[in-house]
Amino acid sequence: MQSHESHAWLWWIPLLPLIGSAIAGALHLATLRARKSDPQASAPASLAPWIACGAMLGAFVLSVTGFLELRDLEPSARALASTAHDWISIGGLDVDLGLVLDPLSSVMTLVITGVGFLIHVYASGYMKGDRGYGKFFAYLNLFVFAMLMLVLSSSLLGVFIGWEGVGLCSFLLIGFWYEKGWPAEAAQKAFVMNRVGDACFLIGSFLLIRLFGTLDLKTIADTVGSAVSFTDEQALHMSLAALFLFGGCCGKSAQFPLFTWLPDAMAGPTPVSALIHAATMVTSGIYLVVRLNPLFAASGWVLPLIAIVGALTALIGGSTALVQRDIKKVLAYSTVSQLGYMFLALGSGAWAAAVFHLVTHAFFKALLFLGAGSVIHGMHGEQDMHKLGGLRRHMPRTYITFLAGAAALSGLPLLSGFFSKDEILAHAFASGGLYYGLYYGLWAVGVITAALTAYYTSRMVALTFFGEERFDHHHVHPHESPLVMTLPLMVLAVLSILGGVLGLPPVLHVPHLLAEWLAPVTDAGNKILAASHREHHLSHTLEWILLGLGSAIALGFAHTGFYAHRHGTAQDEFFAHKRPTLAATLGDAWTIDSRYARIIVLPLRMLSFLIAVVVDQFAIDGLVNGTGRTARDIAQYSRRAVDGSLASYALWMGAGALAICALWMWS
Amino acid sequence: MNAQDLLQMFDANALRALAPLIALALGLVLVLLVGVFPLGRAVRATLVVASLAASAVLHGNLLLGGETPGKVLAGTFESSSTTAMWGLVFVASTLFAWLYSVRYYEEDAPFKNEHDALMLATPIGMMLMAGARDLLVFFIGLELLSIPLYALAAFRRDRARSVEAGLKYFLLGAFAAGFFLYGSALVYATTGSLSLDTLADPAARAALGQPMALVGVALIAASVFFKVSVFPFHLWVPDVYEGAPTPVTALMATGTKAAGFAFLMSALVLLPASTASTVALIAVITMAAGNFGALAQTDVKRMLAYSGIAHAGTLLLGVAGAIHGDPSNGGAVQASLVYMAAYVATAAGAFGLLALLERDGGPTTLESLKGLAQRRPWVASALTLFMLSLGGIPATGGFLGKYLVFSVAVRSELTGFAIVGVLLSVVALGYYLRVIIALYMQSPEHDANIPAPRPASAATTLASIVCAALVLATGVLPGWLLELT
Amino acid sequence: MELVLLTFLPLLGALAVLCTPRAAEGLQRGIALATTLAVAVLGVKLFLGYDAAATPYSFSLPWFQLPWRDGTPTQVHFSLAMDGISLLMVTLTAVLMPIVILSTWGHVEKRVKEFMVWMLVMQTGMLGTFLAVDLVLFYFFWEVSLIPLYFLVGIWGGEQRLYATVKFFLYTLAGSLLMMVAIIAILFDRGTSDRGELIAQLGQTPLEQQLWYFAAFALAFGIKVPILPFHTWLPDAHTQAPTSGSVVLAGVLLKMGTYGLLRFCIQMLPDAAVAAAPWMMALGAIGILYGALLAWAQTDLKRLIACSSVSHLGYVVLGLFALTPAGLSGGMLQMVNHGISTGLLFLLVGMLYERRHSRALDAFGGVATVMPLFALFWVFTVLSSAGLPGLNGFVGEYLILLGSFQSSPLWSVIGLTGVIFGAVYLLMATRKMLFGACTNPENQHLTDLNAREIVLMLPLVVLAVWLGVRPNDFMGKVEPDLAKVGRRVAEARQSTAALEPVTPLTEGVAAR
Amino acid sequence: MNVPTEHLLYLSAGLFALGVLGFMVRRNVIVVLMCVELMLNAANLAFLAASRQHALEGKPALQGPVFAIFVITVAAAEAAVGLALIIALYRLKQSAETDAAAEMKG
Repeated sequence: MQSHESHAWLWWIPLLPLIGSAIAGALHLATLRARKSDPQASAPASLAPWIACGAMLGAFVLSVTGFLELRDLEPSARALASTAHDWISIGGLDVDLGLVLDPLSSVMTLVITGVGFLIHVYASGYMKGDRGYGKFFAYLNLFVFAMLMLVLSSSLLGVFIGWEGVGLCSFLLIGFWYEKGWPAEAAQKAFVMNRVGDACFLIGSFLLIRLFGTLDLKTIADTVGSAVSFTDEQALHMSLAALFLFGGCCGKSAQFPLFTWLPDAMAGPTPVSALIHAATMVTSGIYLVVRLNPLFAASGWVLPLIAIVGALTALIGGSTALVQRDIKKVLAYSTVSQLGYMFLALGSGAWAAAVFHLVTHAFFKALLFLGAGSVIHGMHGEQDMHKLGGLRRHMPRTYITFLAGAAALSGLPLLSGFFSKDEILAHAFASGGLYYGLYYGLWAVGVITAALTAYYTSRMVALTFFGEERFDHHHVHPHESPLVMTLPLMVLAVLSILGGVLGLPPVLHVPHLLAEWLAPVTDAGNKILAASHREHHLSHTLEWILLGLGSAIALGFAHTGFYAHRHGTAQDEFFAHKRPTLAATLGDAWTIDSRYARIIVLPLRMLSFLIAVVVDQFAIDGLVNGTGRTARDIAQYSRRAVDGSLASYALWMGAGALAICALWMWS
Repeated sequence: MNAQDLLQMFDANALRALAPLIALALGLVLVLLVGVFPLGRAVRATLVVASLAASAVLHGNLLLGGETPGKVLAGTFESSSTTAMWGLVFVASTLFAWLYSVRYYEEDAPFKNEHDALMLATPIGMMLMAGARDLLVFFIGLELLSIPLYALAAFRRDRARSVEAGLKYFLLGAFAAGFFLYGSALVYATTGSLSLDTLADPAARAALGQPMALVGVALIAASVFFKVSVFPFHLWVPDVYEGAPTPVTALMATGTKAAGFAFLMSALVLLPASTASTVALIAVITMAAGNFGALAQTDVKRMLAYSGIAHAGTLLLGVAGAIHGDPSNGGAVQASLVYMAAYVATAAGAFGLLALLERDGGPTTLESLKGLAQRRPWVASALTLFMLSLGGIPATGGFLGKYLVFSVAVRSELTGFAIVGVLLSVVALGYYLRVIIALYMQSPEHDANIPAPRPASAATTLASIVCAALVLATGVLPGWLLELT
Repeated sequence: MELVLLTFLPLLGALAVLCTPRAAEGLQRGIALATTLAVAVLGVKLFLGYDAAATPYSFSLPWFQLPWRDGTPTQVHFSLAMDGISLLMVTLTAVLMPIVILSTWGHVEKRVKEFMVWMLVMQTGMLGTFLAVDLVLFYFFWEVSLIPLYFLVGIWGGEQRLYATVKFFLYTLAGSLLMMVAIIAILFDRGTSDRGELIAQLGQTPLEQQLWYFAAFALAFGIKVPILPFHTWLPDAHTQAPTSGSVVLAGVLLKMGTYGLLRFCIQMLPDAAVAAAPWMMALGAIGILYGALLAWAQTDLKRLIACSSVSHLGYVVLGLFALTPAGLSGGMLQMVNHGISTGLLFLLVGMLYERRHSRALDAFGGVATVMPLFALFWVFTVLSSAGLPGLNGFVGEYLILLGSFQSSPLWSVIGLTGVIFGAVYLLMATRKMLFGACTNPENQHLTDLNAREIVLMLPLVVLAVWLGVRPNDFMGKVEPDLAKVGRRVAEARQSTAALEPVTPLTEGVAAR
Repeated sequence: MNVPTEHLLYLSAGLFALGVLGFMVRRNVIVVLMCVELMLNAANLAFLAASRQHALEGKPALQGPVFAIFVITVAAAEAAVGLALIIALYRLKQSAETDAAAEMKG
């Protein structure tokens, strides 16, 4: 049960970044002032990374403290809570603003602050010299604050604060280089698409209030978990609530059909891509589903829907990444694809597996993004892989670490990605018989995507670090990044390689650390799934076969991808030449985004103009102004009676008198 | 009836009832007399003011001094607190008109004595009209009011428009008087009586239902409608108001209308309840005619003439309510009294300020008012106040009157007419706002052509201040006026 | 007595300004600022000292008597009283006005004296409207507050100011005159004009009659709010008004409409409100969407914000007429929020206009580069307006949508689309104005906000954050009174059999 | 000779109608004025006829003749003012047609 002891220090975890953000922001403003006298001044803002990294380190240390404290408690009592005050008690809605550190949030906190800290350190090198150095750290720290609120809040509304907060910071950071124009557009797109999800989130929360009368996450989870059965209406409402909440997750975690903002979000500085659009923010959808796992477990048809969406997204992302030339776009679509995996896991009821993949993905994708950033940094902003090549000689540290990340992403055996991906596929396979074999199909999609992943990852490595140097040697002088950037890469590389120990498969007869750690949170959902016969276990033999299959596919396609592209761009050109339509379709992410523009955005825009011009100006305002005009017309017309002639006045009077006589006689 | 009886009719009560009229008559005679001697303006002015003041004091005494004389002179004239209040309204309207006339004619009106004498005659007529309990008395009052006004309207006899105004007013007025007389004759022929009180008897009321009597009543009503400018008897109003000297217009707009409505409210017995919806319909049409007519005007004086028609329509709605049976005793009379009291202050002030501006040169078109707020801020703000009061905006007396009159209509289940009425008053604001726009929000197109403002006379200033104060006082603290009525 | 002082202090200030010589503009500004500051201090003091449980502030004097039935008069009182609902609106008015006055330093250069007089008169009108207990007095203040804005727009407005101001005045007047007829009818019907007594008594009138009253009041308030389709005066008025006029219009004057809806249409005529609620909710929800789409198509910044007002006030209407506790509270809160957010937006557009003399979106681009502080405030305000959690807009919107979801999921979901489109048009404007390259040479030398401008916006910024983080501090004072309204409505709901009862909140699965 | 009251009333009605119509169709101001006189006298005739009828029925009948006398007096006063106005008009316009007094309109 939830612990009600007050652990006020919990507040310092999110507050430290918030304070850091405020200070960094103030430093930025001070710098702006200083630039009035010296346009090149960078003085006060140069302190910003120290503040920001300090805040992150502090938060990380506190997170570790919290983790250790939790570890010392009984598994069922692992929750530290602190309620600041009753945030809203208005109009029958009572919401506490409280923080809870339990196993799930502690995992998230550790990832956010840990990986976040590394990315902050990296960014202090990457962003050096930027005019908005201080601002950048203010935003970044603000993001971390919001993200921590998201994972620590005890109520759904608190989660929503973080939920929208991270969306805002994502907006600010994607549009960080707003002078260029297109980043601002990408930022707007990201915010609006997230808002679509957020609207769903809100509907979900209304339904939850209707069902449970509260938004306290623990209460909701416990209520569902301890319930024996549901009426049809309740079941329907729960399914709807789950569906709408998942809609929210689709927005934030870039799932089909709301994923198209994420590739565009690469307009932001690379550390942002690493932190927000790979490691943390985009995983908040996964967090939410796991957090409310009993609700989703009990919501019947929503779970397979999540699995389908996840698998579909994974396939779209993976196939699109195959043909991208922009190194960050490859990583972006890869992220979409990997998030799809996580939702496939959730849809299969594998909560712990999803979190496991979330953690390992945070390690290796952050690493890959930062590595890509290092490449871009060293290549003076060049992101087109067709203009890179052979960089392993110029930036060895980046190369080695990138390789580690790529291997983990490809799922090469024994690396972190291998275990986490395999666990997901195993769970999907285990659920296979449900819904007329639906999950076998989803498993197959997962396996295909794994193959694609291995292929595009090795293609990326090959194009970037191998082959001939395709850049212009006169203008570009590739160089290795400074230590402040490469050191985080190394740490992340180690994590990417070793991260698998968190969740070794059961066949190895070692405990699944993460699953056990999360058990207090996920048990309720698992119980419901078990009760509805959704929990299946694979035989050891089958599991070995799957592991072997996974390894074989990863190795095989990694090899194929590398060999096809190690010499340069020929393979890409060959493909584009031979299958132009397919290449174009894949390159444009199955043309979904451009279809949105045509089918949704354009008609809405036209509707808005229609309303503004035809309905509002012409019809409604026309009626208003028409009334005024009519009055004036009547006025002009009525003047004619007053023609100045005595005779006609007398005529009117006589007629009037007659009319009155007639009226009165008649009535 | 012999001569002795006739003398006995003039008892103390009758004298008390007639004293306010006698005071004015004395003043009138004295003004005429001093005209023979070269005594100058001051004496004449003193006489006018003194007689008006005396009349007001006597009215005040009747209003506040406990018992009123009631019906006197063989029941042909009534002096009640209501007629006393009406009397005060008449005196006020005459006083304002006279004050605004003091400097108005400087160049072209040599017969100032006659002017003032004629002006003093009008309130006597009004008082007779308000107090009349007999159609003959009313007729005498009507003519005592009208004949001087015919002359006054044409007082600037060198100006074609003034003469035209006088002639139109005179001919149509005489025409309407003919209606009245013939109507009275028909009523007399059917019922055998001209006394309003006798006509209220059940037997007479039954006789009034006969077609011939109804025609007679309709003709009487038509003639009164003419005086108060009700559709379709209103067509003379714009021309006459525009052509007449502005102070006279003020008197016509306020005093004549008030007297007409005073009579209408006391002669309700003539109108059977079945006429209520007809009267309400006429009222609404009148409001429409006035408001739409005004909307088309560019000359502010003419616009105010049309606005006066609309106000007559509003008041007539109250009359219709009273005919229909207002469940609140005396509510309709109170409403029309308050309405007219506020209207007298407002319209007199508005016309008076136009009289002042006319002296700056030329007609008072909207064009000439542009930017006045910069040249004459006080005049502009007072004019704005009057416009808002005419429009019935709260914090002005106009609102109170409008509220009360529409209350009568709503109470008498004439809500539909009331709704049309209030919507028409939105049209009214349309043109009142145009004046304010010209005053405050537009600048003159040719600065050079604007004559320098001439200082206002003390009388004008005084009258304007009093009018504005009355408008505000009735609007903000209406209690006293409601108590009085 | 505090209330009388509060209400008429601005009027005294106006008289004081009137007594100054025309050229002493500094003095006039000073008096106006000092007066509004004093009112603000008084208002905040009242707010802090307010305790719903204790006897509320009230003041009553017999004002005048109106004829009623059979020679019996009814007494009209000059009575002011403050409950929680009034309190919030009064405080908003009191706090907003000094800011408005301070903002005029930049854009009111001609006829300062008149301007200050009208501003102060308007404040008295607005405060009186929110405090008046007597129906006649309410109507009195209601219309009095109309005139100053007429002058403010007409004299200090833009190119089309005469058209805009006449349209605004006549449109609003048409509605309020019909309300006057309803007031007359109610007065005659019940023989009293005291709101408290009417709240107790009007339930006894037949529903049909109540519906007529409701229609008249709702029309008057609906035009003022404005509710679709009576909104077309608003974009014109806003676009033409001087900045300060727009701020007061958006911040307070429109609230008079929503306040009236709550006070009279709902509290006084609950049966009719219950019967009309589906229609009103529909208007509110469609208004949200309509306003947002309308705003999206605008190219003039001020017009865009005005259209966004239509959308935001649609939320208020939706929430109020959800007639659920959450909806009522949310609507109330949203009134304040809109005052703050939209007030800030207009202030910011005004500041930009003072520098650049253009409000066309196309004229800008890259302003963030030259005016970083401006950009900071703008983005903050946009986020507050778009309902970002943690800022003021969110709690209100959430409660409104929750409340309306409880009584009509359909309209709630339609209203929710406003959450999306709100982000669309606000961010579109932000992007076009602030972001991109600063290529237009006219924009390259814009100066950033100065100290005065920052100081005058700070209170609103603080309030925006405060309301977002601790809404209870404000709503706690209102809740008891809103609960009363809610109870009345609940009673009405039970007695109105014609309406399908709203599914009550299930106690949750745990209850089984 | 005993003329029935009805006949007298019909006559007065005819005279009145003649006066009204004449007022409407005639253009000369003096003729118009005469038409007004015709209307007044029609009323006088009706008053006197009604008075006689009341006297025959034994009811008080003084009011009719008194009213008629007053009407005659007032008519004289009106004529005085009216003629003065006509002179004023003629002085300005050299015309006594009603069209000469139709400057203001609309």
